[in-house]
Amino acid sequence: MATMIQAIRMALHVGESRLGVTDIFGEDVGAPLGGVFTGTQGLETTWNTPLDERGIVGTAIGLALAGRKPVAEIQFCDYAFNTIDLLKVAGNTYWSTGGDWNVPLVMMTPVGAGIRGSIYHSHSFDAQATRIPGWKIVMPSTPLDAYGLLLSAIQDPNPVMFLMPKALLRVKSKPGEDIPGAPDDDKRLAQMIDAPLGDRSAWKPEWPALEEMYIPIGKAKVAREGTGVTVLTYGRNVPMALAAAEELVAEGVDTEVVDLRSLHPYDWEAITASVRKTNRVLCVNEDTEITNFGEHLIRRISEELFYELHAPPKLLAGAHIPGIGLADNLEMASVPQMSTIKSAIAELAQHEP
Amino acid sequence: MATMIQAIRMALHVGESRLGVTDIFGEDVGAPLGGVFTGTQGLETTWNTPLDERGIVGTAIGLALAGRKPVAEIQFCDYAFNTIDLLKVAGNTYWSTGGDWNVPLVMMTPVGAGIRGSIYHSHSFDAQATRIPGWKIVMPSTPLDAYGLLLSAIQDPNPVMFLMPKALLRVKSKPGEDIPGAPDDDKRLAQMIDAPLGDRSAWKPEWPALEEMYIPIGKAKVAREGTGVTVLTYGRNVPMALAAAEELVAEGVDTEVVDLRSLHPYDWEAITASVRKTNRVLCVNEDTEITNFGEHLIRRISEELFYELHAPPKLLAGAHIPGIGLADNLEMASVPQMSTIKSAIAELAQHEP
Amino acid sequence: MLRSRLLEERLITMYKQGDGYFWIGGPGEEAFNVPLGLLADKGTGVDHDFLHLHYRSSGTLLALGADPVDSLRQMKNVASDPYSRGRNFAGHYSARKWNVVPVTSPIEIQYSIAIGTARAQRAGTGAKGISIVQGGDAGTAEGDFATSLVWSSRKGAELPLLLIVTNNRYGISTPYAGQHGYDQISERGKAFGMPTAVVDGNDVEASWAALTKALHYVRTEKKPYLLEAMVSRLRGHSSASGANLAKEEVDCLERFQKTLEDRKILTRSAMDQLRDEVTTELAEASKRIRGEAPPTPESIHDYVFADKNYVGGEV
Amino acid sequence: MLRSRLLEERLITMYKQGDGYFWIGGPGEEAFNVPLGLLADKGTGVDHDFLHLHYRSSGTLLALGADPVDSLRQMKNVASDPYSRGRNFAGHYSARKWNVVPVTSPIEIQYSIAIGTARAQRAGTGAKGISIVQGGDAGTAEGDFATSLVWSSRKGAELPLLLIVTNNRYGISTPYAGQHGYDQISERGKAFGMPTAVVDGNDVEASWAALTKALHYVRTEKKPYLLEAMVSRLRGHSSASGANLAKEEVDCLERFQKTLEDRKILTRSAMDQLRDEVTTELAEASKRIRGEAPPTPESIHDYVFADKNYVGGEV
Ligand SMILES: Cc1ncc(C[n+]2csc(CCOP(=O)(O)OP(=O)(O)O)c2C)c(N)n1
Ligand SMILES: Cc1ncc(C[n+]2csc(CCOP(=O)(O)OP(=O)(O)O)c2C)c(N)n1
Ligand SMILES: [Mg+2]
Ligand SMILES: [Mg+2]
Repeated sequence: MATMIQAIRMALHVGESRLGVTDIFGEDVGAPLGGVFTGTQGLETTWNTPLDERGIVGTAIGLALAGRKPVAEIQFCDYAFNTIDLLKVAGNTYWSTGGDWNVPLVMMTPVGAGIRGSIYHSHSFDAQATRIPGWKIVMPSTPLDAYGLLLSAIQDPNPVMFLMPKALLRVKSKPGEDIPGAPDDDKRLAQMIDAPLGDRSAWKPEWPALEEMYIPIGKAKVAREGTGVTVLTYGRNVPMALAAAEELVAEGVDTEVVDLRSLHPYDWEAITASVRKTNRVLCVNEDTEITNFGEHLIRRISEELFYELHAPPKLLAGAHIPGIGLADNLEMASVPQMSTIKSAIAELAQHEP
Repeated sequence: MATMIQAIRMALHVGESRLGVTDIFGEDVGAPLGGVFTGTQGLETTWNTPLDERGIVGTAIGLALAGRKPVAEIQFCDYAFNTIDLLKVAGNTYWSTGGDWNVPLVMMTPVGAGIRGSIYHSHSFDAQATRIPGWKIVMPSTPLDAYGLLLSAIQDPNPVMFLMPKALLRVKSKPGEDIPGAPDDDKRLAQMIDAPLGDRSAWKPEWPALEEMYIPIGKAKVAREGTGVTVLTYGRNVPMALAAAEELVAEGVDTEVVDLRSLHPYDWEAITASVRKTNRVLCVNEDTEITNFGEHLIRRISEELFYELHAPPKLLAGAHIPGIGLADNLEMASVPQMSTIKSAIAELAQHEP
Repeated sequence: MLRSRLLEERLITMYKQGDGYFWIGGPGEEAFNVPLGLLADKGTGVDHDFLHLHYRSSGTLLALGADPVDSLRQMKNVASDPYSRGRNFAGHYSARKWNVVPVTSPIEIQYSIAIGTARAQRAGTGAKGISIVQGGDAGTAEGDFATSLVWSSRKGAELPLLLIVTNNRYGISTPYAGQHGYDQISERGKAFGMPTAVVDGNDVEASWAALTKALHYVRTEKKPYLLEAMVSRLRGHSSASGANLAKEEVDCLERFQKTLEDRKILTRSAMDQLRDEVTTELAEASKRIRGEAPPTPESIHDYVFADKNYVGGEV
Repeated sequence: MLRSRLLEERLITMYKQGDGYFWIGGPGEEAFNVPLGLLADKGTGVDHDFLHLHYRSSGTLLALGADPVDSLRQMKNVASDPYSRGRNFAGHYSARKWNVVPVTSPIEIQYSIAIGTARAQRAGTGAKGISIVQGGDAGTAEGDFATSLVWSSRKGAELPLLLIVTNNRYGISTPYAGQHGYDQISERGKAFGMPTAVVDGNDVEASWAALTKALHYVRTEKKPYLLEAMVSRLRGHSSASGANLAKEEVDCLERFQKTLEDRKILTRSAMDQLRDEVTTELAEASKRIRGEAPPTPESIHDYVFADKNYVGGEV
């Protein structure tokens, strides 16, 4: 039962020891810290960059062009907004050169609210990311998906953005969803791969004999089957939607939760199948609600599946305000919560056409 | 009959001579060039900045905080993507400080395709801009609207983005839509305010006795009334939609064209009224079609006006590809054209529920 | 200095007791930041100094006259927090009445914004104030630091800007060594023709003198000056790194107290008494504000758009 | 040099005759750019030099061995344009076979990208090549130039990077004077402890010597070097500013031809004959390619995602 951050670290270990990853870098990614969320502790190819996100993205592009396999971290996605032009270049180089240069890099960055991170540690990045053509974008909601998606990202010949839902990084995997090859005992796993507190200059991790496991980019997962209402979501909101669905069983509502996992390319087939079955759809994510990726999904559903809909499609997203405030009340009122997801599902279920 | 770029220049003149504008600046904005599109020729408070968009936006914020009234230009919106973090700060300062500091600045930037500008002179900015809370965003489709919106932008105590549809900058106003106080004779106007070719060091413009005219931010204009299909659009696509509507009269289709003019805040009342009347809606813009502002409009319409819709709502936008190619075929296939708008309207009109 | 130190200690205690979610601040920078607050010309508008500060600037704010209880309010994120109404982290000050431009979380952007206020005060405008910008050492790797150097030093268009770098030799966990190509960051100013200096920011008298000199230059010449202050990071980066005492670092307050004692300006017991008084005062205040109301959920929609131009003088 | 000049002249003519929408290029930079192409170690991968060029680099490309007809194809935006398949403006080269990284329109970002290829070649990697990055004078105001200086000069982690600034004293319409705080941009390298030099880029022999020296340093020391070349902008900024001859600028080609004549290496008539030949050749080529197919509308969707890792060596 690994946490998501341990799963990420293990995927990076597999990446650097077997899949050709040459450089894992970013602010505080190397020793002594190994990442502000411990995601890069104990790895071999990590290094600390200057405090300069433009340099980080530029370096990632350059390393990729030079035939290396970089994994770059932006410490918080909140600090990636000065690099959008460079992210666009990573996404357009293959196209602009008519196939001359592909840009195989992975960028990982923590996203979302849920840790009382205030204005600059609560941003989402899904809407911004999906606006940058040429990138593949993935976002796991479980440790196992994180592991399998990150391995796929590393093997992809294109730029892939790996969005890490901050609030889930320390959540443990469910029984039956173990990382293949890792011990199930979490104490044992922690002893093997978590850096000790205090001086760690002599510490070395003991990596388990991990097996490769790939989750294809572009494939959603039906996290819960149901026939009443479809919830299309990803990342932090998946466990919330699942919890809401369980609570709604008592009210006779049978919810299907589709965990997109890949935001681009996304699994239109899975979406279509679910909407055709339930005829009611709710999109949930934390990003601000004007020009939001969920609005793309709803627009496409409205255009292509209009006559399947037995209720107006609905978006539940972050409030369209300039930031997420620190105080409990502010954070909770700014992004979807289990309770608001639950009522949105219930309302859709009850809607009479 | 002024062109849009002349109307902008005249508005800036009114701004600096009567409304307190203190600094009009950007790359090549000052003498000798007066802007790559001539928008700032002959003005008094212009100056040329270093080639550094981050410095331009930072300076604009600082000047605003110091009580001055800056109008900053980013030469092409294609080159604003390294400043998104700063634009976010301009938009969140009033909110983050709980009302302590407002940030009254205007940013203007040319947007869109239509001039064979290839990958980096064809970008749209509407989707990106509407994702930055705390900004007001306007985009004119006629010289008169440009004049009236820019004066309102200058007077607003908030950051306002003035998006200039590149392909329309040299289009003349229609009869009856003259800039108040400017001569109707365009030769005369050009003599008065357009810089001569060649050496212009001794040249001074002769400004007409302009009258102030304000177009309120947040108010759309019904550019053409109709009962069959609603087209929601702005900027370059407005004249295209109007032309398509005229051609469709012969086919018995009566199109209503709503020119949003303000993208944020937008005129929900006008949108609602039109959708309730026609029951069919097409959104048109040039930005890439995933996580597009038109998708926001369609999402909201689908959520709130679902039972008003007699046909699936439709978006016609830019292809979701990494750039707009130079060759005619490429540019035309990448963004809506009059012909594609026309067929989209016709299809909606013919749709049988 | 003492008050500022005790304020930070109280904030850390609040964090540790669960009365706040995150602490970041300036213990170890008081010997430099307090003089800065005392020497700045405080007021509103271009005739006074604009301050674009770092998130370690409590010392400067208290020296300007801020009420330490307001800092506790921001820590506790109550609605009465005057800096952000419960929205922002501790140490993120904003005070228009004293030209304290909002402290921003994104590192270094204050250097790009400061050129704007400085431009409003440049030679020929008649403005009497100058602009002062401050940030950490690691942050100078961001392009915004270079932006500030380039824009402030243009020949014939120089800006009255004091650029300060408080060098604590760390960016979170990453040491200074290995991240820079020069010994001192101030060297970067030389290419731009601006005067530069390095000062021991743990020495309050040296800091006072260096600031006086730098401020005088910027005020009279209306040109930029780059001052690097070597400071301590006494409690690590932030609460995220534990906020425990870094014993290997020089403590400027201890040093100053020893000087005061040696020179017989204050006795150790007088200083201890003051410490006890302020500690009690702050402890009581932190209890008191526990009763203050949190912001309401609906308040998230407040202050999105201004309907008056306050910075432009409307009231 | 002559061929490169005539190529640019043909491109301008094509633009003026409506056989292209936009011209930008390097007439006036040949005396520097041609030697650069000849001295670079060309090939694929880290054992050869990576070239991160400016949009005025035709001279370098031709010196590497590029076919001038391909430049005409890009101008005419036909499907056979090997650099961008009719997608990008003239002068926006890309040639993986010679490590010519795509020329980008956004100014200066090549300096942030170049630190990545240079990192792949740093001391200890065993890579034999170095990275070379080039851009204009005005563009050095962007933070990316500083990024390049900071990242390439970190003590103990230096990068084998030759930073070139081609200074033509203009950014579009804005003169150099008034935008900078130093006399020469190369001064900015000094703070970072890297060797710097200024060379008369209109002098082909001086350019050759300066490049040889700089390249030798970077190759052997595996450390950065900043070289500023003073060049002419013979045809203005681009077609947007008319692309007419700027008579006040020194013409490096004329100067070189005079030297060749003075030293009796080539006669004026031999040179004139060569000029006529190449001119005719290019004029014919430009007519010929009029018949080449434009890209199809559907081709906009090609090359969005790669299915192989070409840069990683897959074929
Ligand atoms: C643009 C940006 N990137 C990253 C961060 C995360 N971060 C917060 S503080 C910090 C280190 C800053 O170091 P320095 O500039 O030396 O200031 P110090 O904290 O040492 O005073 C980092 C990387 C940030 N706040 N902003
Ligand atoms: C980031 C960015 N901003 C603005 C532009 C528009 N632009 C194109 S060339 C140019 C001037 C460049 O001047 P310089 O760096 O001196 O190069 P030169 O053209 O003189 O060789 C500008 C402003 C751009 N291409 N990219
Ligand atoms: Mg530091
Ligand atoms: Mg130049």
